[in-house]
Amino acid sequence: MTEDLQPARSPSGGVLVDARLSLLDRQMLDVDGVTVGVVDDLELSDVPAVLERGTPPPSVLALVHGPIVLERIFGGKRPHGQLLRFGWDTVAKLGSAVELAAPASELPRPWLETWLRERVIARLPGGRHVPG
Amino acid sequence: MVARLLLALAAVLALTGCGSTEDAAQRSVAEARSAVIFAHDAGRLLLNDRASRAYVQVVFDDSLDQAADAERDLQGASGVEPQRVATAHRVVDAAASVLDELTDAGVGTLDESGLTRLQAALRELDAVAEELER
Amino acid sequence: MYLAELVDAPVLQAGSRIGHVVDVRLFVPRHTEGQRVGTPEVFGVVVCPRRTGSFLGFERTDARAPALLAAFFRWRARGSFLVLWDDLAAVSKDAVELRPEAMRWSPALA
Amino acid sequence: MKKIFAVALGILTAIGGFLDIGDIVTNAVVGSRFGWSLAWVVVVGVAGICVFAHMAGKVAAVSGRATFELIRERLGPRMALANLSASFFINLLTLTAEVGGIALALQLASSVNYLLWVPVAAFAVWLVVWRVGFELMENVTGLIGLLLIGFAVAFFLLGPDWGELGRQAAQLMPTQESPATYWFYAVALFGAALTPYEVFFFSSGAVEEGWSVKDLGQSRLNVLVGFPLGGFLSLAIAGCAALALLPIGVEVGTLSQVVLPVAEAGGTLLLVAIILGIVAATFGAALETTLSAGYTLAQFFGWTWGKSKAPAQAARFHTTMIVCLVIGLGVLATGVDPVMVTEVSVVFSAVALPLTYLPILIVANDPDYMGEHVNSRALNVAGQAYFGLILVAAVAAVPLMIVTGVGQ
Repeated sequence: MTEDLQPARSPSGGVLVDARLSLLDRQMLDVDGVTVGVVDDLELSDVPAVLERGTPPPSVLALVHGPIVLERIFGGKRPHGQLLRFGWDTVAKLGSAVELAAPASELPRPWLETWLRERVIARLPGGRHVPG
Repeated sequence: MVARLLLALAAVLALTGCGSTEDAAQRSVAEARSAVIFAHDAGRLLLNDRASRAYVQVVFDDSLDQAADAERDLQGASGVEPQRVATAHRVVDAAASVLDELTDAGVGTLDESGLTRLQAALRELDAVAEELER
Repeated sequence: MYLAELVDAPVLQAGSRIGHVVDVRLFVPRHTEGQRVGTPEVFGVVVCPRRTGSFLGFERTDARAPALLAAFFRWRARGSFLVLWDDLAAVSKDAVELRPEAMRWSPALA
Repeated sequence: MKKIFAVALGILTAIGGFLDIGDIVTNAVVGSRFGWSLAWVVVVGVAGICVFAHMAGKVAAVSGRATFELIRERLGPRMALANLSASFFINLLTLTAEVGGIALALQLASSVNYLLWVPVAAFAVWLVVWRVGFELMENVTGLIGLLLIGFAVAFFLLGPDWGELGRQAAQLMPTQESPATYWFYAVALFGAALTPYEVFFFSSGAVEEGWSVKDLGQSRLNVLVGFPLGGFLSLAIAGCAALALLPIGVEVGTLSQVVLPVAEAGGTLLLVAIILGIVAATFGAALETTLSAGYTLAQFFGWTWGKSKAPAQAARFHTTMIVCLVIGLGVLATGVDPVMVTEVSVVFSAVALPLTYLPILIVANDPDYMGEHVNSRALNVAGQAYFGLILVAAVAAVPLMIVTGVGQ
């Protein structure tokens, strides 16, 4: 258990969050609560390979969404092409999901969603009709 | 680890004797018997106006399929005395042909004579089932 | 750099492997002008001697229910500890190296 | 009005979800071979789905997160993907069985071969998912599905010999069937009662309907009205088969055999009502499984999803459902027996359950998600007991299926 270790002093004026426990793999919702993606990875600022004491820690630049999840599981090269970046400034709130401050129309949308929307779904009769 | 667990479980279950004592001939007769009883009971309901014609027609189609399955099981019956297979074959074929005739004619034409023929086939199947039992 | 490179990375100290990075603890400061949530920065890494795979964080929160399962998962992640950013000697694509004198802190989230 | 619709969600989930082709067939097969000696499994299964669906509904109402989002959040992508592939395959199997069930029921009503009804059924399911509102969809299939109460009417009309049925229920292991076959059908019944798609639909439906904390009472009511009703009807179906088919040695293998006792008990009127009820129940279940196919993929990959949105707003979600219906159609077109597909699908449901159940049990206790609505001690005791039971069923399911040749 952790009884013998001292709790680390957490800096004031902020909160500690474990990335994998509370951020990674969480849903991303737009300002209207519509799912726009899942946090597949976090883009961090780069740091030198060898860290002298006092090197500033990397910060989170963006949430990353895309078919990266398969790459994370099976390993292999990162397909940069389809990666969607959601800059950290668009984040509105960290709850049970990550709420973004912009509507889906202003946020990056995976090409497959757009392609299927234009090419297939919108073309079927009633494709743009809201059911009920 | 999980694979070993599954194998052990399967082995234990196999040992508890899941093979039934009946041989292929007996099973085939039982299956044919079930098909005939099912068709007969549904036919009785139709004549008593207690079931729709569409439904009873489906019952006869299903029963015919089941009787055909019983015949197929017999052909594939390995490791059973030819004499037993022949006896079973006779009654199962008889039952299947009655069902075939009544189903083709359509349940709309079904009458008491049709039910009597099914009852006769049933008696024969029961007799052979008893014979195979000994 | 991507977070995925750190998560599950083997952790080395004085040349030998002592465990894996089970999570990366971020410090989220108060937000500045033009943003609603402060830009998080890496506060430290949580290291566990074993690769526990799926991540439920029972050993870092005071969640005690459901009792049996919580106890099981806490047992599985026993011996986890937190290492602060300043105690990291090197970060590469395939490993995280701690300074020999790195301090080990409790992984519990306040 | 919202209250009535909300109760309808419970009833649909019970009739459509609990009583789908898998339950109707499995309970009839069990009744025709074991009588009521497996009745205890139905009772255990009903209590299990009540615990499971209530937790999933509560988590969805309080945290706004549907089941498969939580599966990925709590298990991480690797384990979640393993669960997704298993759940998606099993859901596809169940979807195929349900569409086949609709066609078989329409065949009983029309004597037109079920293969001609399959494309009609698949298209009708797509059309409802595409255009009809969530609540209207629930009300129609849920309320017509109530006709399945006809099985209870038939059961009482057949004059049950309670002493005999009570003896069977207490006897546990009938002598003439082998233990392996007995336990195979116990797992099949348990899997039929706890099919994962019910929970995917129930929790996603709660999010679609915008449930919140104030709907918790409603969620409990839905679960406690809906699933026991389904469980009671399951026992009635098994009872009918035990009273009418077991004595004459007819072992259920087709849908036509399942409804014979109803005709014997109540004649043509009750028969027609039951057939209509089966069409509604299997149609409701087909809708649920089709939506669950969309929900599971969308929630894992983070697509926009939701039946209450215009299809164009959730293109991949709707494309997935169309593809699944086409696959189901293709499988049925090969002439595979839908009843056999059904029996296999309920057994595999048991295999996929642990990785679907565990995240819900954990999140239901996580203050980050639930605030002060975390599980009570009693619910946790029941929750963990069922997790143990579900693990045993999952491990035993496939070996039993192999050893008994799917229960021959």
